[in-house]
Amino acid sequence: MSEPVSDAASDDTDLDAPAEASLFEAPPLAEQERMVEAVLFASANPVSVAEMSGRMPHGCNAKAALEMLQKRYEGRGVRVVKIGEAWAIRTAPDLGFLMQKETVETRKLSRAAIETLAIVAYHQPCTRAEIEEIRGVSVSKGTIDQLLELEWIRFGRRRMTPGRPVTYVVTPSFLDHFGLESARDLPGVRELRAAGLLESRPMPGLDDEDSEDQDDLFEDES
Amino acid sequence: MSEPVSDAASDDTDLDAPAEASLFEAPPLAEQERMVEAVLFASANPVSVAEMSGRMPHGCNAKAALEMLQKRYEGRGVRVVKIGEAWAIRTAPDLGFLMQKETVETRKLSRAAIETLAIVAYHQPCTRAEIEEIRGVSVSKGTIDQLLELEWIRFGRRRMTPGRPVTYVVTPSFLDHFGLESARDLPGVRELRAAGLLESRPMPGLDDEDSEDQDDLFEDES
Amino acid sequence: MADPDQFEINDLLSVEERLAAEALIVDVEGYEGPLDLLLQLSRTQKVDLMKISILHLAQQYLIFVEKATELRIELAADYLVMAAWLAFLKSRLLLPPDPTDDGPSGAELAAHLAFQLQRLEAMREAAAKLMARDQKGRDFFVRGIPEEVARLRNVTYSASLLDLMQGYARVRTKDEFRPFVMDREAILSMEQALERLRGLIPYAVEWADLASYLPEGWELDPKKRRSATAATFAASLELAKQGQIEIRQSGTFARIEIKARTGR
Repeated sequence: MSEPVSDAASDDTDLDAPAEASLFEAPPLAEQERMVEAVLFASANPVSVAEMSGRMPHGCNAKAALEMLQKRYEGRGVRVVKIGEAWAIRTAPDLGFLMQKETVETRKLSRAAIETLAIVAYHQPCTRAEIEEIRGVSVSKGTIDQLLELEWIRFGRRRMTPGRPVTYVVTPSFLDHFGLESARDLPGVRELRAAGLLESRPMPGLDDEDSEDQDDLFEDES
Repeated sequence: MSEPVSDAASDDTDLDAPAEASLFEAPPLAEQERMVEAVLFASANPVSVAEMSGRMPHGCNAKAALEMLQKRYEGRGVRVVKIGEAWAIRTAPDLGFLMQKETVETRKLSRAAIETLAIVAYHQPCTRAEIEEIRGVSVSKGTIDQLLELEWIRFGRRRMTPGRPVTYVVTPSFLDHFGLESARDLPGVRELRAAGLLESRPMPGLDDEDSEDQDDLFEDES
Repeated sequence: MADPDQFEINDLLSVEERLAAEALIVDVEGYEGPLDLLLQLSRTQKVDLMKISILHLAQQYLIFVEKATELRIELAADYLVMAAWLAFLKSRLLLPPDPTDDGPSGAELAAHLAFQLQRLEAMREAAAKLMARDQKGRDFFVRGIPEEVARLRNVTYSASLLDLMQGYARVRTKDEFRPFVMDREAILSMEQALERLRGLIPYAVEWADLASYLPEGWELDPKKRRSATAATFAASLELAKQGQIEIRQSGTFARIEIKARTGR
């Protein structure tokens, strides 16, 4: 067993030894780029790096090939975009005017739904009570349901506070819809955080006992 | 209809008439190429030159742009292909293997299938009626088909009896799977009994002896 | 709620503001609750929300509620709750702080309200910016002719020689034989199990669950199964000790598997 078998050794030696050392030779990177190109073109939904690797021959470096492909398509009519941990091809936004035919008439979202979506996106994970506190009005179940149905928000972990309320977070398809790589890329998120506007601040002593309780719980949680 | 309408004619005239002659200057050809790229990508159907022209700004030469795009994609992971009079983007044929995913599932053979297989193995050549007689229940066509499909049994000669029923025999790949040289290597009934797989019913009178034996054994053991 | 300061407040308001307040009353339906209304009112101050006068805002709100009452517009309870709270806030802000009161100061409460308004405003702007982004299906598009991945499912069926033999035995015992059954009690002795297992070993060329070696007819009745399992397990330990079989178990409570020790 001291003699490494060629198969097991290939992973280690790939970096220094030439590809010929490997039992199964990985295709050249240019060929790998063709492969990720074909797979991305074929799929309407983003394809994760893991899934891509799973579909490519053994020894391929999907991530490197994807990055190469992204460069190649810069400035073209379609773009290679990263959405969370997944990749997709989308048409360049400046050419949207050509696509009237493809435009899907989306249900118009109510103001309440749009604001709720924004609050979840910027404050996630976020409970219904927190959404209501920020908006100053109660949030109807229909609004949340609509966003869940659109698959723009989903349930996150329960908050470890009394009642263990559910939280909401945004989904990869939210990111895909708004062309965001991650929630960190939301417009103005850094400025809002710096201004302290993404904090949850309890009302100073409207009800002393309550707020004390809450402080305790917050401490427990952390 | 004999008089071509200006719109339809544009395809022909664009080639000779310079773009400057048009009231609205057509975008540069590179830009037109981006446009056809985006449209071909997003369209749910192959797009004809006429349709493409109709969607592009006035003065564009869809055909030239499509041909340019086709050249650009030569040797790439996807190709621009002409299907009849329409154009589309398609996966390069050599990468078709990426569009399928093979999963291998191992399932246990059903009890009915095992019993049927066993009967064929021990009694070959064996008709369906005989299998049913031995099992005491009818054998579904699905069970036989499954064993045929697995290539563990195959049709033997027809039996020279009324109705000339087909018989089944086991195949070399059955022997291979079960590690047998020939069907004669299957343990015989006597061996099965010796192996404890077949136990004859103890005679009613022997019950006492048996239990004595057993007591002895227990004593031996302790 | 009869406010002695009311005239004074009215005097503080410009004509423009009063008109705005009246317009608001007509539109009361258009507001999404007190906080939304406060945000709209604060806009009439035409200053940055950071510099807003909460005292002034509280006055504007109270006037709004007052007018609504005059016009017999029914206000939802939360508007009235906010009015009461703002009246309280106003008194805190106007009166010198009471040293015996250890509640939050008027300034703290005002700061919190200002924070809430700023936060709501910020979220509205963020929502507008979000919706102004390029959107899928409107500005950019996905593949029109997706090629779904064809999943080829290859099912391989497995059966071992032991399965086959047991299957045949099962069939054959229906007439000539019947499964071995201890008629007296649901107890299988270890010796019996040992006997049984010894006979089976030559066929145990592959790893197989110990449970599959239980005698026919012993698997269904829980009592019998327990006894047969214990006896077969003890017998397998004995055979392992004798070097005839190998035993393995991948973890606690995992299946116990045995196979003949191959001398080959």
